[in-house]
Amino acid sequence: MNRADSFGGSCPVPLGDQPCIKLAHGGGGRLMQQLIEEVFIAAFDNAVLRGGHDGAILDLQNGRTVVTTDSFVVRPLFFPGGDIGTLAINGTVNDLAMCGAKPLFLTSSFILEEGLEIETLWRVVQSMRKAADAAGVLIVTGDTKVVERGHGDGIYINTTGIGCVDHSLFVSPPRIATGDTILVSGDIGRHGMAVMGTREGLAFTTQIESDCAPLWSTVEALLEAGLEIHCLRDATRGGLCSVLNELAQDASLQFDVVENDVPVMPNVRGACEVLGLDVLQVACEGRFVAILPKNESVLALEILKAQNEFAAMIGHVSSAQAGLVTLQTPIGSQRILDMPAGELLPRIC
Amino acid sequence: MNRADSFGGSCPVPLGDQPCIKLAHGGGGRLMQQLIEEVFIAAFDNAVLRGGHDGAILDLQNGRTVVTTDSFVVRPLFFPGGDIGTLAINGTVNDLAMCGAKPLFLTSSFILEEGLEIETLWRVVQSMRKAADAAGVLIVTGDTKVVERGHGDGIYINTTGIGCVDHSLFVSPPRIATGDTILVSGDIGRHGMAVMGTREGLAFTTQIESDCAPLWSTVEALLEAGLEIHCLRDATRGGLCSVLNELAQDASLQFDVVENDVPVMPNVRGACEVLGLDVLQVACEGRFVAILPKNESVLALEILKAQNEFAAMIGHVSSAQAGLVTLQTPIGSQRILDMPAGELLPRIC
Amino acid sequence: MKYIDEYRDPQSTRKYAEAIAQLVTRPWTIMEVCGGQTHSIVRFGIQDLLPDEIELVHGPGCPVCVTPVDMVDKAIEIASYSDVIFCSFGDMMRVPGSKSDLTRVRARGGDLRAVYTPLDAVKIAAANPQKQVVFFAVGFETTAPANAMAVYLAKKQGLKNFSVLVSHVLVPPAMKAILSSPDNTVQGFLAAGHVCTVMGTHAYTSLADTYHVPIVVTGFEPLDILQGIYMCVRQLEDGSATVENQYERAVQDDGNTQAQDLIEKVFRVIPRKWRGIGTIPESGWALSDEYSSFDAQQRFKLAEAATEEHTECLSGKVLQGLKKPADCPAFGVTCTPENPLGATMVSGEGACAAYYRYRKERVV
Amino acid sequence: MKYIDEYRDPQSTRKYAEAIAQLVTRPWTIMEVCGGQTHSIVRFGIQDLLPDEIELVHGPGCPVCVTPVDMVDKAIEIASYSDVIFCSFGDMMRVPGSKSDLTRVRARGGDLRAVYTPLDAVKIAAANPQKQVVFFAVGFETTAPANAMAVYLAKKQGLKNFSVLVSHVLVPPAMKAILSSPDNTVQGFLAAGHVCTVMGTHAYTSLADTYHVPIVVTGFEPLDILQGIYMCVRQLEDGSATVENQYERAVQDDGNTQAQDLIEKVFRVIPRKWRGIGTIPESGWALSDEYSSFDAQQRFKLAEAATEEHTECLSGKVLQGLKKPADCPAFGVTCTPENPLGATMVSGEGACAAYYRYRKERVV
Amino acid sequence: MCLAVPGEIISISGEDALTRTGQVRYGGSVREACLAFVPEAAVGDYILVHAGVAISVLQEDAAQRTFRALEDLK
Amino acid sequence: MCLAVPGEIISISGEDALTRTGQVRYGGSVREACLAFVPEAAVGDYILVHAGVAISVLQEDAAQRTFRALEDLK
Ligand code: SF4
Ligand code: SF4
Ligand SMILES: [Mg+2]
Ligand SMILES: [Mg+2]
Ligand SMILES: [Mg+2]
Ligand SMILES: [Mg+2]
Ligand SMILES: [Mg+2]
Ligand SMILES: [Mg+2]
Ligand SMILES: [Mg+2]
Ligand SMILES: [Mg+2]
Ligand SMILES: [Mg+2]
Ligand SMILES: [Mg+2]
Repeated sequence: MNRADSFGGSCPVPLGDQPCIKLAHGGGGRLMQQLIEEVFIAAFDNAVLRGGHDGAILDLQNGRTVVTTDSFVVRPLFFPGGDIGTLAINGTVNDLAMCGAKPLFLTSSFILEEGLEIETLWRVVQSMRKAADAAGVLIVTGDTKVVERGHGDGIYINTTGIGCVDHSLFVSPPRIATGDTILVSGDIGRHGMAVMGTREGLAFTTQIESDCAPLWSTVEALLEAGLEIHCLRDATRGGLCSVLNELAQDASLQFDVVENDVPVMPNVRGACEVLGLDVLQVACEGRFVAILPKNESVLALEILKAQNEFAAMIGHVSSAQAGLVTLQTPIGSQRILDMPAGELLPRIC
Repeated sequence: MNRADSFGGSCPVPLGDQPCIKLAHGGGGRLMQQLIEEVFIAAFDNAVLRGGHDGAILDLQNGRTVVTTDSFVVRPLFFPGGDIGTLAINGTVNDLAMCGAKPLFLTSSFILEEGLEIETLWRVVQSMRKAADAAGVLIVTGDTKVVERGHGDGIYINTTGIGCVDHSLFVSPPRIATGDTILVSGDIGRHGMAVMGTREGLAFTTQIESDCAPLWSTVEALLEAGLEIHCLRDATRGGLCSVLNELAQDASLQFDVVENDVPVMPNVRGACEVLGLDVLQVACEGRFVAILPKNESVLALEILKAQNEFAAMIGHVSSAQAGLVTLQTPIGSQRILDMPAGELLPRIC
Repeated sequence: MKYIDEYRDPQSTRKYAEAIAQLVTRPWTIMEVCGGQTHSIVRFGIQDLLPDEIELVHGPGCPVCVTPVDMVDKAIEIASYSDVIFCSFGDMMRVPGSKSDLTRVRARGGDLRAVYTPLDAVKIAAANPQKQVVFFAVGFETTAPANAMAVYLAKKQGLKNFSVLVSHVLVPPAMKAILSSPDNTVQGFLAAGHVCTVMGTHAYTSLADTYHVPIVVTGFEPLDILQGIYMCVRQLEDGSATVENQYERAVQDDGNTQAQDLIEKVFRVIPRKWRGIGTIPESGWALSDEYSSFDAQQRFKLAEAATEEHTECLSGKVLQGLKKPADCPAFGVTCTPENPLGATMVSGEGACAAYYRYRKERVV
Repeated sequence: MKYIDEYRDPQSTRKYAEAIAQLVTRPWTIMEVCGGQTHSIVRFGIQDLLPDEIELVHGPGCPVCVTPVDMVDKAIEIASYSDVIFCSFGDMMRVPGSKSDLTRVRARGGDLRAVYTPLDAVKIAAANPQKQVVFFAVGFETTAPANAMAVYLAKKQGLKNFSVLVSHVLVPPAMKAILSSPDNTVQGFLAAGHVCTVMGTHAYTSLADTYHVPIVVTGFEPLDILQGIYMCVRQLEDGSATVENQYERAVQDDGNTQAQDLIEKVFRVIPRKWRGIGTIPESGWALSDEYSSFDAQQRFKLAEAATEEHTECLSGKVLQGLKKPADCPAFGVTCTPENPLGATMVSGEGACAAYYRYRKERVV
Repeated sequence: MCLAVPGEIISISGEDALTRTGQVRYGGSVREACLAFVPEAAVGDYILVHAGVAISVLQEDAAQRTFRALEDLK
Repeated sequence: MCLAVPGEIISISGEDALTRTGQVRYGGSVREACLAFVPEAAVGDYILVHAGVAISVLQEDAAQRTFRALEDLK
């Protein structure tokens, strides 16, 4: 059903029979996809939004300007390898980079919970400044709201980023072509496991460090090498699994991925086995998928490896079945790699 | 003390002896001003941010592009005359208009609380679409996060707006000059009282409708008339009182305002008397202050009145004491109109 | 608004101001007793209109200002309990106790509610039977009918989860304390109109006689205050010392006898500690025996603690007319409305806050 | 990772697959009892490697799938109480009861916690003495040592605020029920390796004899499962029917006797209802008399209610090997992992969910 | 202290003397007030309300005296 | 059902048989497990852990049999 037809009518109770928003609606999986398609896109419907990429390429007077937005709500605020401040900068910088845009300016907007210690805010803000400097962006305007105790979680941050495309490539899903190689920029799953490891009842004695990092310099290196990049996408909520499914759908092509080629650190792998989690569904915050012509993939991998030695080619694009992602298992068989369902719950029994 | 000097050091416990964020830090008054100056501006320090206006004028390749951001956290979500959705669009559209920029694009980012009814979200999103259409802006990209129950308040929305300045005026506080006339675009205080009137224990039998409205068309009319607008600012949190103080400070000039000339509806006035509130401190969401040369003020008022019959000239700019706002009282005496302290609490005894 | 707008008319107020100027022959010090009057004086810049000879000093008539620190500490303790909904008039929420204030309790998770009337606190109690609902019943005589009614209704409705933390004070004993001080400089009083609306004017006759001081029962609008000052100056210049009623439209000599009946049922007179001033005999109300089961102090078994007041703060002296806010070295420096040291800097009717917000010394 | 990686080696697995193909002469239907085995089969695409003659059917060995609707409803009721912290294994939280599920209780404000071990629920109880902490003690024999230990420790620590909602089931009676069904098609079993780790293999001897069915105690890695199938097919082709142990590295014939001792102390055998299947005699554990004070059903005085199961859902038949998920008309249409109708669509080890996530029918 | 605001009674309900309430208009806004202590108050009267409770009925004629006194000043 | 994962014991603490616990390494991550039911387990042993509780000590020699059987297949 085309929800755009029903303006002004009552809500057609979308999303199955679930009258309530649940955590799964924000988990990067199918429920979230449904929510976005059936509510937000249906209501806001316009050509730029329908472009479907993480950021919007705007037709301003001259050149191509890119804008992207994200709110950050991580618990806890500080985790091994980063905090909500680093995340808020890198997350938006990375969304710009994924559009092939050089990050220029950020806005930052805070929702603070009454009772938050200013010392805590200060530490977060310092992290933001450091991350912004490292990424070469300016935070150019902002906003602050305070909500009553029990209606926030210390700090929520929205950052909106503006960047520019100063090359002639269109880096976006429709450019993906049969025969392309799929690369990943480093080992996956560290951010999600770093955060999960801070939770009561799910903690390990050893710590996993988040992979949170800015990606523009890596993308810039790819661009400067003159590579014909077809598409880039950072693997955040929903992990590599979600990104591959989204891109295969948007490109209307099949992706074939080899599980054993996906780089995973031993500590992440062990923790995932113990908690019964599929590492392909675990969030990263500093890793991306790059898709480009096969004949350029060796050079691309070389450039990626210069930044992260664990970067790897993990699969290729075919035209067999639009939107399908297959996984070659460690024992050599093939299966479907489906979109994750929603909230990542430890599977124990 | 210049906070920018102390990067990396511990938080110097700013803002008096208050180690906790309190509601007053978001109340549009001095505490919020301190928070912004001593924490955010100190940390993010750069020339564009230091411009100090609500939106940032960016030096993009060509022309002047304006970006502004705001998060919306109103309780309740629906109030007489609007909802969080209308507010989220109009608020950001208005911040662009206040920079003299034609609003073009918005981003929207949602923080949803687990347990929110999708029907509710649907209604809000519909309001946003309607308001965006009315303001002639496109929502071009977005984001959704879901937080656990007890860590949100149904819906929080961030909108970030991008607009363009297609005239040669610089509409900003430094342009304000001695002798300028201060106008207000309509009756004040309705939004704040509309929201307060929904609270248990503070409700009236009669309802006050919020003044929530987009302001670009009014600003456009002023620009098209060729008026030499010096400054515009919408009166939101902290009300007219806050805006006048901010602008007088930023312009380093004295503002002299006549209390009896400030338009207030009888229902707003009555409710303020009963609750002991100063209507000059009560929030609006569709009213602005315009400051321009005296010889253009009659024409400007005419244009404002065509949109809202209660628009009025309320004072003028002088050079007596930088940053001071004085109020001529109803009995003809003069007093200081100071910045509000923070949270607006009903004063009963 | 009728009974408001006509009392803010610039011509009328100027006429009274001119009449006062014509009348006055030498300096007079007059205290407006009530914080609401202080608020009007500064909000409307009334001092500006008066001849230099008239000095207005601001009295102890703001319940927010005179509630003692230990009572605020008790409120903070009760409000911190997890099963309590603590209701209060809005401006009581920012008054500093010895270590904290009620808004900080809220920031740490306490359930605090600003209400317009204690009757709403009773409604909240009825709607939340699993919670203890406590109302912070501060106030002068004016607020006593509302607070008495709240307790009366709670008893009538059989509410077991409602109680009040009472810190009620009485005006005439405080005026007596000021007049009997060896340092007293006050020569005439504008008595608190709304207090008299409830209790009448008789209590002031013996004060006027004993201390030979004119007392004019006065309203709250600019015209009321100017007329009150005029009447007071006329007596001072004449050398007379009687009780006059400027606020006839609202105040009967007997006061509101229906209200007095319920007050007598619900409350009993006790000695009361005033913030910054100390204990004054027979200057407060507590719950009568019949209603003592609604006493939050008993219900929560609060211990009495001797709490120290901020030594730097001169608010006690300000409240007695012995000092002006600007005499305080902390005023506007370490003590501001955002970060008040004393209660007089908190309430919109507190002398220090009123002076700070509308301070004329900065106006050229 | 040792004991994992070598059992996922492609050469070794292919060798076993080829050996099976060489061995098999006619069609055989083999049930892997345990949901964990089902998970491995679909996750590693094992069916792909097998000859067409071998049909694997998925057994009832997933506690998430077999916990009856009325027990889920009880969990939902307890979790809804405002003074309760309800702890559960993560995947139990999405199992549909008759009207709701535990994640919806959380969305309405319930305090739900996903824990990795019941021992953490005991820690949560010790840390929250003002709350009732309840653990949803579901599971087969494998989970019984952990659940028994939780209750044992809670008693030892004198915790008055900890209890367990027990829905423990036993594998051998379920296998017996499948074998004694007139519709049974299962010719050989891969018995659940981890269950046998705890309880040993003796219980299966009489089943193998009585029903003349080969039973191979099998592990969970691809190589384990292929070897288990190989051993099972060898028996089937030979016409023999004994209990064999593929999972020797983890399973002793006597099982873990220390664990059995504590289980015997804490639990007693009872008849138990299985979701979609019905009541099976002597197929479950409840708390023994000595530990009955830790029973959440008693502590919260829950009434027994006859709840209806979803009629459309074939999960009961799927669990008995009588149907495959794809036979269900709801599969992938109205029933998906995001919106499951039956428990077999919820758990990662539930046959329907496993088929849905890794469904090979869509792979060309 | 004691912010009390004059308002006009526009309706009255409740029989019992101690539970009598009224709708009271202040400028353009209306709110309920307790009328227990002003048994003589009728619709159209102006009352002084403090913390939700009427404490006095305003006397029109007495109010005029302030303005008459003003004329006497000249 | 019954996700049980093999891990290596890297340290042991607690004297009482029923409260014995160990730090167990899985790949590169370490977590505490209850060792009450594997009294024979020592540092360096691999155990199977389910829901935080060790249920079995893995037998190296028995493990080899799977691979020896594999060789016999050829
Ligand atoms: S200015 Fe502050 S410290 Fe000084 S008397 Fe007033 S309240 Fe006390
Ligand atoms: S697909 Fe769904 S409805 Fe059908 S048997 Fe499986 S769980 Fe039941
Ligand atoms: Mg984004
Ligand atoms: Mg992003
Ligand atoms: Mg992204
Ligand atoms: Mg803002
Ligand atoms: Mg919180
Ligand atoms: Mg803004
Ligand atoms: Mg704004
Ligand atoms: Mg603004
Ligand atoms: Mg996003
Ligand atoms: Mg909430």
